Amino acid sequence: MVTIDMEQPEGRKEGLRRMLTIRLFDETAEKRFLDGDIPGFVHPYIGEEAVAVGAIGALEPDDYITSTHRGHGHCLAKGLDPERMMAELYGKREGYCKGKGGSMHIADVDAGMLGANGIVGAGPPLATGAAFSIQYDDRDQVALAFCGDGGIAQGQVHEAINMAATWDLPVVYVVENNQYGEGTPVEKQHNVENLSDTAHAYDIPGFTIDGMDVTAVYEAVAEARDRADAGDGPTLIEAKTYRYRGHFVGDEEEYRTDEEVEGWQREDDPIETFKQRLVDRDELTDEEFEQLREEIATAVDEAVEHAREAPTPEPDEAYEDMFAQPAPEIQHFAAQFRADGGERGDDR
Amino acid sequence: MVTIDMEQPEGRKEGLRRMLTIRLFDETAEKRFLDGDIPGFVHPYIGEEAVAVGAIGALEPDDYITSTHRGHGHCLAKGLDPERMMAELYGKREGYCKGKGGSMHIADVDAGMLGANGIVGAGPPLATGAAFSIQYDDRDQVALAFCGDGGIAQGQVHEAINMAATWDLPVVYVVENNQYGEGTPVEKQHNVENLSDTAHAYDIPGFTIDGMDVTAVYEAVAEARDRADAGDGPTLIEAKTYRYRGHFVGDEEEYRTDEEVEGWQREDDPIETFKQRLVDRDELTDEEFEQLREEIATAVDEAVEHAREAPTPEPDEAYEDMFAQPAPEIQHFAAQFRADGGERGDDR
Amino acid sequence: MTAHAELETEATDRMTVREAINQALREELERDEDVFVMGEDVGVMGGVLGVTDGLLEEFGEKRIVDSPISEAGLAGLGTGAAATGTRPVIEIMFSDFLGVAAEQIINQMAKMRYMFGGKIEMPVTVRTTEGGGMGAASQHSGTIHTWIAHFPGLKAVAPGTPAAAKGLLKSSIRSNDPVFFFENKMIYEDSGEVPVDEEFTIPIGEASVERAGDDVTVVATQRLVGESLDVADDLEGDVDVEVIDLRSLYPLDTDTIVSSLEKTGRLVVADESPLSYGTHAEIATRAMEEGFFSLDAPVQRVGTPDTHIPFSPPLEEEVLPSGADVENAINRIV
Amino acid sequence: MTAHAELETEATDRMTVREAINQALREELERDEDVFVMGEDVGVMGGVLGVTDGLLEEFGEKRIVDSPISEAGLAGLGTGAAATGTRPVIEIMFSDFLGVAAEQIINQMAKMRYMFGGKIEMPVTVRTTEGGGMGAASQHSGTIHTWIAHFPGLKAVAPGTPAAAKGLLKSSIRSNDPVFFFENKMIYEDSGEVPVDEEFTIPIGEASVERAGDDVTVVATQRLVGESLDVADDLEGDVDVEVIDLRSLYPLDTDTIVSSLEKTGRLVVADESPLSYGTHAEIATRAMEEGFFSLDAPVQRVGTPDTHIPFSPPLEEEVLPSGADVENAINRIV
Ligand SMILES: Cc1ncc(C[n+]2csc(CCOP(=O)(O)OP(=O)(O)O)c2C)c(N)n1
Ligand SMILES: Cc1ncc(C[n+]2csc(CCOP(=O)(O)OP(=O)(O)O)c2C)c(N)n1
Ligand SMILES: [Mg+2]
Ligand SMILES: [Mg+2]
Repeated sequence: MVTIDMEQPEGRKEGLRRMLTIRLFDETAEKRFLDGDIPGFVHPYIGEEAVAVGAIGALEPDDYITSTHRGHGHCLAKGLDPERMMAELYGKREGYCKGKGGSMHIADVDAGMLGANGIVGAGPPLATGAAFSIQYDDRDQVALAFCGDGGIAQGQVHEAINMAATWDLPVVYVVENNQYGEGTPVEKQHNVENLSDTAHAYDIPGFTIDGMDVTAVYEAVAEARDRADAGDGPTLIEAKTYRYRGHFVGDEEEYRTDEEVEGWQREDDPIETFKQRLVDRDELTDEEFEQLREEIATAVDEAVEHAREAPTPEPDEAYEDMFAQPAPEIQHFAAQFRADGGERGDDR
Repeated sequence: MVTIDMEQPEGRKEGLRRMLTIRLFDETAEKRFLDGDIPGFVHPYIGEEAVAVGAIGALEPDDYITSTHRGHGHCLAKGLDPERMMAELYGKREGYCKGKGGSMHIADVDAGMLGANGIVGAGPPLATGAAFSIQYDDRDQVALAFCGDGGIAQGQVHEAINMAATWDLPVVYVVENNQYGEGTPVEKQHNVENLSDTAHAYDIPGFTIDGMDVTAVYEAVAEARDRADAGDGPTLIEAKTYRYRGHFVGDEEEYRTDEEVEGWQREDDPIETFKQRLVDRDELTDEEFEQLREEIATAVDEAVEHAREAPTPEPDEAYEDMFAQPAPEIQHFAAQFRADGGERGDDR
Repeated sequence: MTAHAELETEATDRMTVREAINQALREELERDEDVFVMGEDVGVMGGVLGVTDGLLEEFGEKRIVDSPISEAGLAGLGTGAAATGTRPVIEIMFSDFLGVAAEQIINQMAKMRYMFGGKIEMPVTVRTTEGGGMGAASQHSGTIHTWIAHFPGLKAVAPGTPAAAKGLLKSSIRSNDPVFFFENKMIYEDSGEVPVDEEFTIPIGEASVERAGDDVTVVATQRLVGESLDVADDLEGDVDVEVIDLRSLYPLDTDTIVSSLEKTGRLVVADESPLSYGTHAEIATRAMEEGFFSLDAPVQRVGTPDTHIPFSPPLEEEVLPSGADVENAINRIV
Repeated sequence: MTAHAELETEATDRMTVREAINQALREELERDEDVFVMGEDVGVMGGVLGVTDGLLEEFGEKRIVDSPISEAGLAGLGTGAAATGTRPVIEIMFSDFLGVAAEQIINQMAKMRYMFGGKIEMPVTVRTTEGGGMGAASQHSGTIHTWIAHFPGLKAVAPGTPAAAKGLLKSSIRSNDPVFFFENKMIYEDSGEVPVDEEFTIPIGEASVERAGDDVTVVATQRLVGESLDVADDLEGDVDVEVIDLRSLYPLDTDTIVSSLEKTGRLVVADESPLSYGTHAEIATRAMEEGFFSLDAPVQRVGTPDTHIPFSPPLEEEVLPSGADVENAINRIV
């Protein structure tokens, strides 16, 4: 049973709903970051929604994924709760990581979401490990790793693909080629036209697909999942897409023109295109779409409201969760700080 | 001016001479290791002579190379002095590294030999750095990195190739596929038939050639060098070859059969084949070949004799060469040990 | 060695460190189906230094996995596998190669539990061999355990005896935290008595007083445990030396060290790491923090003098810390 | 700050740490054609935290090189380039990413000179930013300089003021050894007086007494230098605090620390590294070794309590060492 059955009208609507959720969630996160509400870094997924939703839609719900620093889209596509995600962005205890992780580390292992990841290129080896566990236990799952166009320059990605190819591990690698790694265009990071050519180095199937088309992504990943599940090993899929926003909120984007950005938005917007497709097929009306948008907008606003009100973690919680049992060192330091009067912070 | 002009009879004879030097040097090193004369590890290059000699022969003398743990062949092909090499294997001060390096770290930067290397996969990034310097200074050189079939599984090799491909750096990567990484056959480390397929991932020329044929290696590298020198970027060459000996001297080789080893030796021996080619062309007689062998054998024996007699380093030299100028810490420790009576060693 | 009330038998067998490690692996593989061993040449070759010999024959290719030469991949695969229900024992052939794997170790394996708010287990063990003495030169002789002991979220053990090796490796494998198990390559042939009971384990974080003495405490690790015991024997009658096998680097058993110091008033720390910012400094500092008024003399450090390990035997012997250095250090303060 | 007889002018300009680093790069790029700057987004973006801003415009693509995201490749390329006649300045964006590059750093960059018997130069500088305080969470907030300070063959500096940043970066680039230049990301906006003379450099291995005092010595690094100076001001009248900016981690200026200790008898070490096996322990141990009889109280350590840096502001604030902790530490021993 796939996560989102895009062969059915209801599934397609659900796909659209998740794409829209990602868009509105990140538009809101962006605003709240600019307000100074959300600390740290926020890397919006806006523009790339078709990749996360198409890819994760084609997985079974208990399949594993690993994500990247730009992970909100993957989380929401995997079905994570916007409320607990927003709470995490706000650094609140109710967040998925009790506020310890923040935007770049949201994880929900029970949902098969093995974490957003602040280290470019780190996800594919982890997903390969998950695939190893699956194969070891002969479980009926697969693992899927997202990786950026910048990320595939990392050697550890290649090590992972080679291992998976050699051992026919049940894993799918999805390269989100959004044309840039921070401010550096893909042509300045790679010599190949299509990053799916990487597959040749490991004699595994490789495909370059239109990452603005959720159906195309869904179909490619569905096939790859079947291959993985059948014991035929990994597949590498490059989804060409585009990030509408800067690398992170606050990026001045001096490395590209407004025309370039607007061109992609006008011609290829994944939500607009898919919505139109559903409307053309009479599966959706414009009114329904607007209603959907409002529902989601309300839910996201409520998530923000909730996150704002939610309690912050107590300072003492900082000493927890380092190990399965507390290490004596950490207990010692915590006790010392308490003895000093509990004053660790500073008014700098 | 290439290092060994294999287009000319004299050059071909020189090629044969170097191959034979490698063989006899390593046969001798092996014996002296088994005698307990040579400490540490020795990784013989026996059987793979055509790769080092063909590849380095096609370079200009001041081109750079990086090598591997199995570096004697590369050193001798690059023209390093067997006497100073043997002294290094014996840990003597006259060795190329004053005895600090040993078999796995022989280097002669002035000769363009940037070091054997105990870390599998470390050479290609270093050669890529040398190629960067060359391009930066617009010098008339190239860099060449040797890497094993095992080594190409290392991510840093891929990072290096990607950088070189993206920037058209003047570098040649030669993968010595000797069928094994330690005891693990290449099929258990890779999914591809030909490791030159790696080139597709970077859109650079890739070739798989017969690494038992010195002429084939020479020609492929000569072409690749031209490309690099012309500003057309890197090439990846896989030379299929075979190591006749165990991974290191002392390896019990339980992972392969005697028949397999003897098959390669009988059918493909690079020295025997090349010698026969020269004899058939009337460029060499069997007597001349025997004479050559004796000359080299004598030279190698003299190198051993010399290495045996050469003075060992003084213990104090261990504190030298860490930095351009001595660090106060190290001077402090040296002084303390002297104050303690200079006794660091133990009779364990 | 720690007595475990629940052991069925107190019997011991004499074996080497290599055999003790091999036996620990074998027992844990037998005990728990989730345990697998993966590394370069751990299978067909039985490990480049013979430590995993025979495991492939006994447990098969599924559980004893020869991998490509990809240490970052190994660490990442081990981390991802540990997070998803298996219990990997990863071998990094020489500790110098931990550099290749360092990213996955420090940013994933060490941090995942904390970053995820505790909602994951990380039952991975990393075995690796370290130290000089074989003429293996600078890239195969380093002692790098201070890096791991320093890095938050990782546990590190470094046994000095066969019993410690077995008991700690079993605890490492059973732990739900990432534990690094550092084997010194020069003690693989050292032998000693090792409990045979399959439930014999040694808690991570406990040091062991291997020899009691009143005049000076030597806290030693790995090879230097045995060498310090020899020095203690030699000095018997002149100086009464207490020798502690530190066994665990993190968590560190401050209590055992400080109790000993309170008795002897003098401390020597002997560990093969490079001296500056090395393991020694932490032990010295804790001794000072917790035993300031007991210290009759400055703590003495015995280690590698901030050089790499050179190839040539007389040079290697010069830089490697040894029993002679421990003796000199004792003589400086008694 | 060190006076240099040869400076043509003693004039200074007020600038931030970020500007001081940028100026040092600019001057050294101007001075020496062999110097190039390479890293991820150092060019078009001017560095993710703006430190290399404007360099691409001034020096062009040949000398300011945006690279693929390949830290191992960067370290390897830098090492190979330094060995063959250029003088690379490599940026590793965040110090946590040093793990990706660790192999080339420890086995090649650090060891090549020694393994080759001294027959090579290794003029490479690695710049990286570290520390918490930005809500950047565990993978972008680590302080990892102890690793580098511990590893033989590497030099490490970590300035606390704009002048130190400029003078040390210039020395790092001119050095023929690998030098790691650690920038704390929270002090980029701190400003101070910086000598304008282009020959102004600060020798690697010299600490600086930033404020004289008689009662207690605080040896601080990076952000904690400024915070300790503030504490010293606050305590003025009650406790007379001497504050030293350590500046160089390796080599370490033991003399300056011990001289101060001989005067004050009390020592606090404040550094953002995790405490166990951290930078603090080495300084404490050297103080004990060389100033044993001067120490009137145990050395106090101020650092991160062996946790990672959590995301949520109240948690991050809890674990990050601050002026308040320095003050507490002082109060414990005076
Ligand atoms: C190992 C590592 N190097 C560098 C960075 C800094 N960094 C964060 S995101 C990024 C760009 C990633 O580009 P890409 O993989 O294409 O992903 P995108 O941001 O486009 O989604 C960089 C360089 C990092 N987080 N980790
Ligand atoms: C990073 C690293 N990992 C592992 C090793 C141990 N090791 C030394 S040689 C070798 C096999 C290398 O195989 P290959 O690259 O094919 O070279 P060959 O020995 O066949 O010449 C291994 C695993 C090492 N030296 N460095
Ligand atoms: Mg991208
Ligand atoms: Mg091989």
